[in-house]
Amino acid sequence: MTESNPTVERPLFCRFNIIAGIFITIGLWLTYLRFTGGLGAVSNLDHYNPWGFWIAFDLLCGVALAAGGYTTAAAVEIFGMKKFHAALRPAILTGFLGYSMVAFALLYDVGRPWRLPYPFVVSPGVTSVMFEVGACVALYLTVLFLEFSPTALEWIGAKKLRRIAVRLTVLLTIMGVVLSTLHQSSLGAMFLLVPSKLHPLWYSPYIPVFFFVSSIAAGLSMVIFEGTLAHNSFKDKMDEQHLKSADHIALGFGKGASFVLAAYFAIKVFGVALGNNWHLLGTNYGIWFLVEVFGFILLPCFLFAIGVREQNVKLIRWTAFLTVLGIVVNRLNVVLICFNWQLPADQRYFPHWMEIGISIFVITVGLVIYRFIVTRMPILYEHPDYKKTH
Amino acid sequence: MNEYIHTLQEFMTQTKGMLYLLSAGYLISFVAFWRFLHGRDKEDNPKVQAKK
Amino acid sequence: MMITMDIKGRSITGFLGIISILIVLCVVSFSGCGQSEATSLEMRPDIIEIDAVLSAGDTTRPAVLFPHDMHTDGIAEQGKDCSRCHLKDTDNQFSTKYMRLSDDRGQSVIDLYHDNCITCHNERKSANMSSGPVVCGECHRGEPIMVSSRQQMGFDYSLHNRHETENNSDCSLCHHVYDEEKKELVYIKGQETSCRFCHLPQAVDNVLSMRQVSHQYCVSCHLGKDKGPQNCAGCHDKKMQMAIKTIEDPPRINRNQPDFVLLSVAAPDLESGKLNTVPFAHDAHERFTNTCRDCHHNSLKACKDCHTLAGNELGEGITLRRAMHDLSSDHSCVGCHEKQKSELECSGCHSLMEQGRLSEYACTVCHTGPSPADLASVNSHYRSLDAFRPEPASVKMSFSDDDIPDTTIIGILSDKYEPVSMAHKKHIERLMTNIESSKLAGHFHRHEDVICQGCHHNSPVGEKPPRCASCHNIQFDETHLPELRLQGAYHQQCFGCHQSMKNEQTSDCVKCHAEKSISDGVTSPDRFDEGVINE
Amino acid sequence: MSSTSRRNFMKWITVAGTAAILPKGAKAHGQFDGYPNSYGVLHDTTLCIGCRSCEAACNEVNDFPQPEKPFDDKSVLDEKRQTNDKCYTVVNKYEKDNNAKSPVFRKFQCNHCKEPACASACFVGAFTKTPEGAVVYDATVCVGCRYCLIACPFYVPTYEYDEALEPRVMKCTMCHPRLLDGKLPGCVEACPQGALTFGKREDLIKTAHERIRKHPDRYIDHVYGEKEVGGTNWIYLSGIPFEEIGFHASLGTTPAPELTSGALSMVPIVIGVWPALLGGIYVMTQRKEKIAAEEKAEAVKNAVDATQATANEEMKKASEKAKQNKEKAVEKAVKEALDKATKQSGKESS
Repeated sequence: MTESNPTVERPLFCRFNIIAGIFITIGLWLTYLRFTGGLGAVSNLDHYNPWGFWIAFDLLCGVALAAGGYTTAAAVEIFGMKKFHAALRPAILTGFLGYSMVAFALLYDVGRPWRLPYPFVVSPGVTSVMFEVGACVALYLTVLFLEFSPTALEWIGAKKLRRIAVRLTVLLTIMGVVLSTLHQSSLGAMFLLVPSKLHPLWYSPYIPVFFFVSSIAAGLSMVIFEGTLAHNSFKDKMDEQHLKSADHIALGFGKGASFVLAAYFAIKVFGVALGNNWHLLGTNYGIWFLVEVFGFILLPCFLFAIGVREQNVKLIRWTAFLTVLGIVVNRLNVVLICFNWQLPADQRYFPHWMEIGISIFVITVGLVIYRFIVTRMPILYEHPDYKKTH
Repeated sequence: MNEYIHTLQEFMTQTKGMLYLLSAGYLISFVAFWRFLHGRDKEDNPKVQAKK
Repeated sequence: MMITMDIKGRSITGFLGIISILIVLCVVSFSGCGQSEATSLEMRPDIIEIDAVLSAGDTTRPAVLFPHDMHTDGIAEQGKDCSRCHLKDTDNQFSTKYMRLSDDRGQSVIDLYHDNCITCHNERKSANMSSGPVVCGECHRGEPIMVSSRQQMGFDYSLHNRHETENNSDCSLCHHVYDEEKKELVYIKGQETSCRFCHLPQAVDNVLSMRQVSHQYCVSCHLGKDKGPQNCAGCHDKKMQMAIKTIEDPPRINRNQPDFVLLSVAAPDLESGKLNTVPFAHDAHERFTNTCRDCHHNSLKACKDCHTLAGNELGEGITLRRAMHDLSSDHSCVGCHEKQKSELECSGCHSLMEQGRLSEYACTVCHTGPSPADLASVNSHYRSLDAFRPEPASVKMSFSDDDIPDTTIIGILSDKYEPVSMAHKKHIERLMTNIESSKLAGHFHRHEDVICQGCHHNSPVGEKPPRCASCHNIQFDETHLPELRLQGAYHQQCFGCHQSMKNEQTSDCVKCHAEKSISDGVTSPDRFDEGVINE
Repeated sequence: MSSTSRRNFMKWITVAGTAAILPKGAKAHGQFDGYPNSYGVLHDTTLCIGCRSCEAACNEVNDFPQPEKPFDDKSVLDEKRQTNDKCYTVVNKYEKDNNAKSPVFRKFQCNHCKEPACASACFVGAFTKTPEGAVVYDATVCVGCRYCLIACPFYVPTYEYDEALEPRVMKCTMCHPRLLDGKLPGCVEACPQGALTFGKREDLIKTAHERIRKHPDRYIDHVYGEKEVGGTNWIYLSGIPFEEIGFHASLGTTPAPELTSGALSMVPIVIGVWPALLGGIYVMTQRKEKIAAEEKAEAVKNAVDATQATANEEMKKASEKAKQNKEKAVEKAVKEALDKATKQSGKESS
């Protein structure tokens, strides 16, 4: 622990652990229900709406918000922005935990989770976009694990292994960006198959590009947002180098995010033009689309720009939260709100509380592991015996 | 070859399957090629640097 | 930067403001799911679309739907009559235009309508009587609240006859011809035709349109004599039209039309015309049409005058063959006959048969007259052509009545149901009476055993028609998959006929064949086990 | 070059890179017209009388449990029903108040597309289009991800949501086993009205158009399924517009696999280009950093040399001055000594 700030003891029964405990017990009970009563017992999924809150939130939003890993790694390792080095390890940790939560949540949604390796081992269905998504997510999970390993090895103290892991970082980062580009865009491409079900304002041949560009914005905002949270609760764990560069990271990433959001707004408008759906902007879904595009893309972009020009870090941190919210809204739109938009109201889907319960359970498990790692492993500070080596 | 492929689904299964194999092969060989390309760079090579 | 806003001092509340605006927008966009309640449109026969100004082109508002009868009733209350809105033209007839005689366009007409209508409505409103709208949007409605149910009106023989007897058959009242030199309308006996032949839907230089003519002449005459319908609904409303008293088979209009004629090609084509002429009972056919215009759609001249063999521009290129045989037209002979086939009595067999197929046999039914070449000699030789008048034939059977099986048992497929016993003879008799009752059917069902063709189709006619199973196979045979399997054939034939002859359409099977009683506990073989279909 | 402009440059590379991802239309449309003599079924909705024998037959062939209401109970037709995991087909009644042709009955089941969206969507290839024409499902590899339920434009596949450990996707198989040993599908066999005609797809399409030609005012001149979503083996004839009997009219004619082939064809491009691109950028930043480091080192060296040089001069100057001072001092000292000596000698001599 660095001497500069006092160590905060964390008693076992502090507020966070109690709430986490409650959620986890509920979660375990729901898990029991899920794997005894089947999907029908815990969800409102049905004939017309096979994909519900888990796929929309845990899978799509989870993957998009865990994009911090590859964006930060690319910025620091490949584009050589060493000043953001302090943000690298927390971002890799968020990415790794994010993808683990995605995989964990997938176990609940899929009918036979033990058959998840079948596409690669037993009978590949290569015409499906989901095959590509599955392959890339699996590979990227291993890449993230390897990128995360130096921190863990430092904690364990396996020096020789750590040196090999460190030498791989550049290769892993490149592979990380390749795989992320693939599956972020392919998560969107999965919906290319259903032009008759997704609302024309959201359905467009550009969906893969929309999903990829928005994932960059999500990644950058998530790093800022995660930095804010880490500052609130783990300030004592941070070494002075980390503390000093925190504001600088926020500004740098804010500028990047603003830049990417501008591009994302432009291609969203191009998407409407491509499908010639201007007349749809007048309908109810049209207004909702305008809310999403102007309220959750252009507004954050504008606020980020103001924040960077005025050096107002507080504004940037709040806008990061707004962008994260925007990405969640977009993913929920594509999978739930604007999907099956042409069906009558009684065949539409609304999540069952148990589905939301299990999602919260998955997130809580993730947070607990995050706390465990951050309070022990050299994430927010540099391990004493590897002061200047990497 | 075409008379054996009757549906677009079959065509895509074959082409995409082949593409995935080729891409996997390419990625692995790319790493090897990278190391081969940068093998003798002086700066990067810590041993060389130490000697100088 | 576009707007340099000093928001350094912006507090969290300001930021939350933005978030709350977004939430409000979300709620608005979803609550706004418009449930457009179905406005019930009032159906009225008297709706006139005031778009006299339309051609002026500068219309920024939708046309006004004007309920004419509502206004005539309203004015009648105030004791006024047509002159309140319509001016009389030169020969003392009410012009159909509103408060003007000439059809000028532009702002003057707009002001004319606005001043008169709005002032009248306000007057009635001030006298608190029922009154119409005065605000622009209520007349010029984007979403109309009433729709026109106007039905076309026209004279048929009975109505024409009633008018004749009413005016002790003084044809000159309505019929006239335009005399070029004297430039006036004169009545010439023997040249009476339908008004529509000269008065077209659109007015052509000084020839008024059918709409103007019919309203100026007919309505003003009805008003003058105070007889017959005097408002729009009287003629144009479907129910009122039904209510018009019709005379059962009214006497023929005597316009010295021929009773019997030999239809043939026009004079120049006489040598080249090969097919025999068609003896045509003009008088008989008049009874099956409502007006002369059913066939004489353009003028009372003979068809061959406009429709020549090769077709000319007078007949718009329509050849005689097409004029007489075009299935899709109501004026052609074969077209009209085809329509008869959908009558209740005939549709039993004919609805199942291919529509619009002209069998070669049918030609000889009509073309029985002398050949066009020697038509001249025939005309000169015979005083009247009645000799060529074909007499309807009774349906002939090549075998005697008692050979016809009384009932037939259809049991080849019987599995869950008892075999069907069909009252074969009763069906035949029913069809025979239908055919006998119609001379048209009599002519066309002349050859032997034609009646059996209704069900025993696509097979040689005779006493022993082939069984249905010989063409419609029962078993699934991969090499030859017929269009229709036996069970489908039976049901389609029976259901098709019963349905189109308006017997009730049923889907419970017991009506035709009783359920097989499974008495001895043996369940009927499970239909989908091996070897299930019993021969 | 301040760091921001370099970052902008990098951002532009990403955006330009993503622009390369724009999907290009796939070229494979119209090249494949399916298995030559695959079977299909023509469903003539004008003949269907809603007797539900097909539902009974289907229930029996697949030995599904008996539904609570028997198959000859017509009251179920009053509300629209869907297929579920225990019933592959339903007949629905469509009333049209003032239409002479109403009510119209229509059978719903899998349309067995020529290019099935479910087969294209399945990432374990559980759905296959058989040469006989049926699209069949293989439960031994199915993972239960339900992407096929999403993919099907007709909402046909259903899922055993209440089955905890062995959930399967359930849909009509066109009685594929029965087809293999030369039998008709159960529903076709049971239909008394001949509203379902089994045969080779090409013949059925000819038959359908022939029926339209023979009875022009009984049918809408459109065979549904001839071209929709790339053509289906189950085709339909109707007397009233298809939208009014539960069909989705604007499904388009692009076969399902073609919809995603554009995006999928971009995957190898990204795999091929990205490593080289990123590797290149990495090398560039390394070189830039190396040059920056060298320049810094040089700048440091120069600075050091410069200070060194100035220090030397000063030292030299100082040493000369010091020498001069020393010489002066020496001279002075010598002079003093001489004076002293002369004075001493003077004293001595005096």
